[in-house]
Amino acid sequence: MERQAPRFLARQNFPLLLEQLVEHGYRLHGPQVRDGAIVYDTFHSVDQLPRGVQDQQQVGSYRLITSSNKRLFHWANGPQALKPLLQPAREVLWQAKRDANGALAFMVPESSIAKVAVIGVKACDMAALALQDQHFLQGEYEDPGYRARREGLFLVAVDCSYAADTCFCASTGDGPSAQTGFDLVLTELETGYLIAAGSDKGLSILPHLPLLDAQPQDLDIAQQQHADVVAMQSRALQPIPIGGLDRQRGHPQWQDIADRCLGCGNCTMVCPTCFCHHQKDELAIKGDESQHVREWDSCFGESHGELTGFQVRKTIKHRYQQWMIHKLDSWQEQYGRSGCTGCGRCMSWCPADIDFVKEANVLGGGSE
Amino acid sequence: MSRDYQTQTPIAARVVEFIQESDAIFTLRLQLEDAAERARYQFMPGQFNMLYLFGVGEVPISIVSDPLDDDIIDHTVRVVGRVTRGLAQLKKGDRLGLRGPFGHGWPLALARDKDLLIVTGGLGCAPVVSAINYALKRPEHYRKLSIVQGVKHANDLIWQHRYDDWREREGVEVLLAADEAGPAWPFHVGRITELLDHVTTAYDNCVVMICGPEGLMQRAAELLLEKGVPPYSIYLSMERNMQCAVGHCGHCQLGADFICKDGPVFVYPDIRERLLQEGV
Amino acid sequence: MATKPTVAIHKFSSCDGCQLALLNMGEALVDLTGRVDIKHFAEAGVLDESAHVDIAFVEGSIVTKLDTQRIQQIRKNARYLITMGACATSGGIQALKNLAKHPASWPADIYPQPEFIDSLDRSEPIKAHVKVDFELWGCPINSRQISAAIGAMLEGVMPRDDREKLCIECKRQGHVCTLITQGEPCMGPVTRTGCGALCPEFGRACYGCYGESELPKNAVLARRFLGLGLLTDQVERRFQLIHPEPERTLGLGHGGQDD
Amino acid sequence: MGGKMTERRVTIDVPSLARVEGEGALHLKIEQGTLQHLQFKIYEPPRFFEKFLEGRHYSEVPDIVARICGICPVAYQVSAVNALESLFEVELTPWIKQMRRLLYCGEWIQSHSLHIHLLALPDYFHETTVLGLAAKQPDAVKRGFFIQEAGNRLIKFLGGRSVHPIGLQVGGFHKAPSLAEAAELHRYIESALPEAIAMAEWVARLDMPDEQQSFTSVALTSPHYPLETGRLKSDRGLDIGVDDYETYFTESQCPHSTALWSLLKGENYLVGPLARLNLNVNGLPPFLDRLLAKLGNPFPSQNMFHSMLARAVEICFALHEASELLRNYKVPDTPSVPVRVKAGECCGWSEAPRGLLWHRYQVDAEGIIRAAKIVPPTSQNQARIEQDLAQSLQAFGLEHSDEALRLHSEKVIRNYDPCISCATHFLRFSAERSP
Ligand SMILES: Cc1cc2nc3c(=O)[nH]c(=O)nc-3n(C[C@H](O)[C@H](O)[C@H](O)COP(=O)(O)OP(=O)(O)OC[C@H]3O[C@@H](n4cnc5c(N)ncnc54)[C@H](O)[C@@H]3O)c2cc1C
Ligand code: SF4
Ligand code: SF4
Ligand code: SF4
Repeated sequence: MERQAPRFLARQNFPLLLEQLVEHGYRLHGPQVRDGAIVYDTFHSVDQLPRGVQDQQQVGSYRLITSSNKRLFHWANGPQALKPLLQPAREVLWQAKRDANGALAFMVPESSIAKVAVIGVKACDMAALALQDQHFLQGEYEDPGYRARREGLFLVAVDCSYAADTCFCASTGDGPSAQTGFDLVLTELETGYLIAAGSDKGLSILPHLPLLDAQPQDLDIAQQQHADVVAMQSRALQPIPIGGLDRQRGHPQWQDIADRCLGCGNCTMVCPTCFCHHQKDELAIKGDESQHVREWDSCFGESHGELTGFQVRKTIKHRYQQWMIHKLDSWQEQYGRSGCTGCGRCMSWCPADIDFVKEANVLGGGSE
Repeated sequence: MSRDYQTQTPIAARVVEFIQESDAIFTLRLQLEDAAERARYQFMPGQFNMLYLFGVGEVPISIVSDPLDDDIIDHTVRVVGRVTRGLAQLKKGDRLGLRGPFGHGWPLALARDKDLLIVTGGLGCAPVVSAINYALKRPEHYRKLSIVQGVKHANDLIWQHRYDDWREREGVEVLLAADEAGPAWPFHVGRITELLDHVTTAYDNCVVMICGPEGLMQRAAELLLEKGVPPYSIYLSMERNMQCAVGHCGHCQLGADFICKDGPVFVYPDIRERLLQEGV
Repeated sequence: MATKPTVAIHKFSSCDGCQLALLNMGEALVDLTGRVDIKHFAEAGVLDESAHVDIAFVEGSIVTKLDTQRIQQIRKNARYLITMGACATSGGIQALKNLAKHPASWPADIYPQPEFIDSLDRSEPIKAHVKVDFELWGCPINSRQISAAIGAMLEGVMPRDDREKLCIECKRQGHVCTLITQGEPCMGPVTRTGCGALCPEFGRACYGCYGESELPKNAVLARRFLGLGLLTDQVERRFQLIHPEPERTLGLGHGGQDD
Repeated sequence: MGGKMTERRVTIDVPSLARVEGEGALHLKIEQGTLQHLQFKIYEPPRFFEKFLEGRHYSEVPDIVARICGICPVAYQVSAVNALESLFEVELTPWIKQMRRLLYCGEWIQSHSLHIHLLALPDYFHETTVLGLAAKQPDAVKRGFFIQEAGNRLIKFLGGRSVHPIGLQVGGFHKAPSLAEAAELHRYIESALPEAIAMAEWVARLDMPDEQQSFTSVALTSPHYPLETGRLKSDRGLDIGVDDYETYFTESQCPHSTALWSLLKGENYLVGPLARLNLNVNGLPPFLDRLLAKLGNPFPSQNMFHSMLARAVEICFALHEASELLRNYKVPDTPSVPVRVKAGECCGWSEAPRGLLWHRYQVDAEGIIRAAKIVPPTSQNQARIEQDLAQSLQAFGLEHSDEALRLHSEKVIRNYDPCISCATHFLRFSAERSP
């Protein structure tokens, strides 16, 4: 469903939206300030949202500042948003039991659909969600756990009114305003919110809210806000044709990056589209049952490319190539578009302060 | 949309026979414990299962039995690490977990009424054994079967009796080579690719199935191209680290392909660039 | 019933903290003894130092002449030998004495009669003396690690050796990075996983108690620490604490270039 | 008595050794039915912690000193930060002080129940290990594990793990746990307290030798039972602050031990739970007064075998204290206060599970440690242990078999819980007899 024409929700009535969602059986999940960053977690009251908080991000650095601004969403993003909710960092896939005669039984943990309303999903993360959906739901095989979690979601997107130094969603075409996939979308203004539905689920909430007609000047401000955030973005990822990076494997820049890279995997861990995971067993000490666990993995780790007696990617250079070439190049063949949605997390959360966009632009043959 | 009935969670299987093929190679003959699962289970040569050793982990292992065999599923395994070492300790009657089959197998239908050339290197390459068995059972489908196998040391050759047995069959030729061998070695000494000069396959009307180290596969494929084998008649079986086998975990990516679901068997031109490419 | 595999726990120079991974297990300890036969575990009161066992776990580092003889015997008597903790795997915190210019004089600095003290000049890991089949890293190791190791051995396989970098677990746990948000000199990018990313969970930088990860880019991290405003000797101390190893410091050794 | 002793005043320029109370051996010589020679030997090799501390930044001290002992790392950390915070004149917030106490409660509970159940109790049931005991007294052992886990959880709450916890720093803590974590922990502690009381009553009923000895008890005292601070007193009139320790206590070395001996004005003395309870029996909460009254309160006691009951009582105390501290737990604005470095010398102490643990540091203007001295409980008890052994064995009767003498000696030594490795059943016992 397309983004509908917006109506207006006054700032003081915002809590009613949360109430309605709770009324409809959703648990609230949204941005909060914790340990110096904006993190998404369960919350109960509007007071827990990051009012007047802004993130100052640079390559290798993230700081929050506070102001008297009343806005709740006047920030860009934090280290994670939707990914941990849909693709938990750790999950028991199944459990094996062995009885005294050695017979095995396999049990899958009950995957009940939990109704969760996520408040304040940014455009880059909406776009990333669409990619994760493609990967886990729309391929040859479907991930049942992902499916269950996905079904229960109610997504309240919010257009960005601020971009951090690391943001470049305008250049990937994914933001700063959310396009599709949400149930409701908000545009935060000084006095309140423009609110529009993007699904039937979203539509069904609106009648319960004291909405006003959106004024033309509000729409103008919203448009201006969008334009301002686009202008605020100082970085742009140049488009890379299919094969454009793959053919560059011999480029000296890879080695240059590798000499600065820690190979710590943080970029892949914070990336909202990275999907790699491994599986392992955790055997109970009694030896009668074992949990088969799946955990996020990173192509920067040695076990990712390990074959017995042979390591496919021995060096950081090769691991970095795997990450960037997959993300920006092979991804296009796999999913019809690049795997990057411009959130900038891989740069902010890089302990080695590597500028992904700059490096990609150099390697892609464009300007920095 | 889910493709196979048993993809994410294993089902229990029982070891009905354990055959020690050589010091480090053994065959597990498995039967699914549940009769309904047995009836449903179908596979094609070249496909693989994820075998689960209780409390230890899963590994991808090719199926080497014939799809028309009774309900016994055979896996020939080489001991190389944790899980395979554990599997090697199984005995008749022991249980393990199995999920599968996964991947696209050998193009045996495509090879119908043509010559079949099988090239393998290394220590007895399990994935092609299924194709050999398949063809031997259906001699009327294939004009000729040539098996070319190379090993490093003469002692690495296992299943000597099987080769002898195959060689006896009508329409089958077997050529063996060892890089290093003693005087008692009756076959070729040297590279496996040298044997390709001696095969009697109709190069222009054959299907080639190759399995082994990437270097060997590349050399063999290039040589065969020179000999006039059409590029789209050459198939290879690839390996990468594998965790989920359903294209989700990201480990087995080879460029834009996921070996578990887009392979493990690939047609040569599709992955020609990837062979021996460093870090891919 | 088949005989249970036999196990011994031996101690060398250490704080005893790693053995607590067993003694703090609670009832799981009783469960464990349902599956293995503990032949020697002094802390728990089982004594037979010279028993022949399937698995010998060794805590502590080699610091005396007597130790060098004991460890040989333990190795001879064990089918598998597994080290537990930093002391045993890398020499541990007492290997700080390996960095000293004149460790030989230390006993005299402390004891009025140093001649009574049997002390080698170095604190050495077990692997410097005998073959080690598997290492459990950490100072201290935790119960998860040891039960996973025993569990695997009971299934007839070696334990999983996870040398992954701590950052990966830190992110799985959803901790906010101390280096990025506070400019703290976190050792996570070169430290081996296993603790569950405890320090970042507590908002502090990892100080490396689990030892070195795979492919550790020490020099790159050291450079980054300098960039955060640390002085050279501060950086050096960060790298030389629980697993002191002089070669690790400041890119003088390996880890600087990608290789 | 032991070998030749070399008397020495230790000064800060010749720092003494930080050592783990370690592996022990016992040597007895009995001639014509009398004890001629008795040696309680600690041969744990030295680990030189005081040397490692030299040149380290003060902020690293808690992580380093923890590694001296895996069983009482909190005690080492707290004594160290007490010293450094006094030098830097840090004003701790009430929350920090409370949490230090809470953390310390955890260590007492963990260490004491480990000692009671895994180390001491098997003796009383003619078992060599807790595993054997578990077969005879499954409920008691289960209860012991449950209580021990309460201690582990308390330490994990503030320190992430129970061995070498990582939460403490000079100036406070690295993080304040959440309300939800506190509430969950509080529930566990509440459920453990009645179990501990039952355990104490059970311990009180065990058959203990009735053996009175004369010794001096030395412990911190404070109006609220001493854990992490107090004045040092003895039952013979000592009453000093932390800086005066070395005026009264000296350390010396004897050839058969790698642990230094500590003496109070040349005499041996007792530290640890019994000494603590002897000096602080009036500082217990009312429920423990009632419990002790019911059990025929033996404290103050000169019977070393009352040490196990003293530990049980301290577990009850610590669980109760922890419960009180958690009841009104609030998340503070900040878990630590800023620290301003000052050069100088400082001392700090606290009551480790096994007794007084005293530290001294010399710090320069950059906050770098220039010298350190640490006196752990075991060096303080070592002379007392030898004296006790001599007396106890005479009282027990030297005519007993080697085996019986060994068992009795071990029981005596274990009363001091000198350290996990020598408190357990592996004394190398050798008795030489001549007719
Ligand atoms: C499609 C396919 C079919 C295969 N068929 C067979 C066969 O029929 N017979 C046979 O003996 N071997 C086969 N292999 C190889 C076999 O999977 C590995 O030898 C096995 O995974 C090694 O596991 P390990 O635990 O013993 O070794 P370790 O070295 O301890 O490996 C640890 C983990 O790494 C991964 N890993 C290591 N090597 C490989 C590998 N080559 N491929 C995928 N993952 C790996 C696994 O997750 C494994 O559990 C096949 C591999 C693939 C990809
Ligand atoms: S590794 Fe650490 S915890 Fe383990 S014994 Fe050594 S000092 Fe203690
Ligand atoms: S806090 Fe440390 S371990 Fe965690 S991501 Fe940052 S650098 Fe890595
Ligand atoms: S975060 Fe680092 S220092 Fe802290 S416990 Fe883990 S490995 Fe040890």
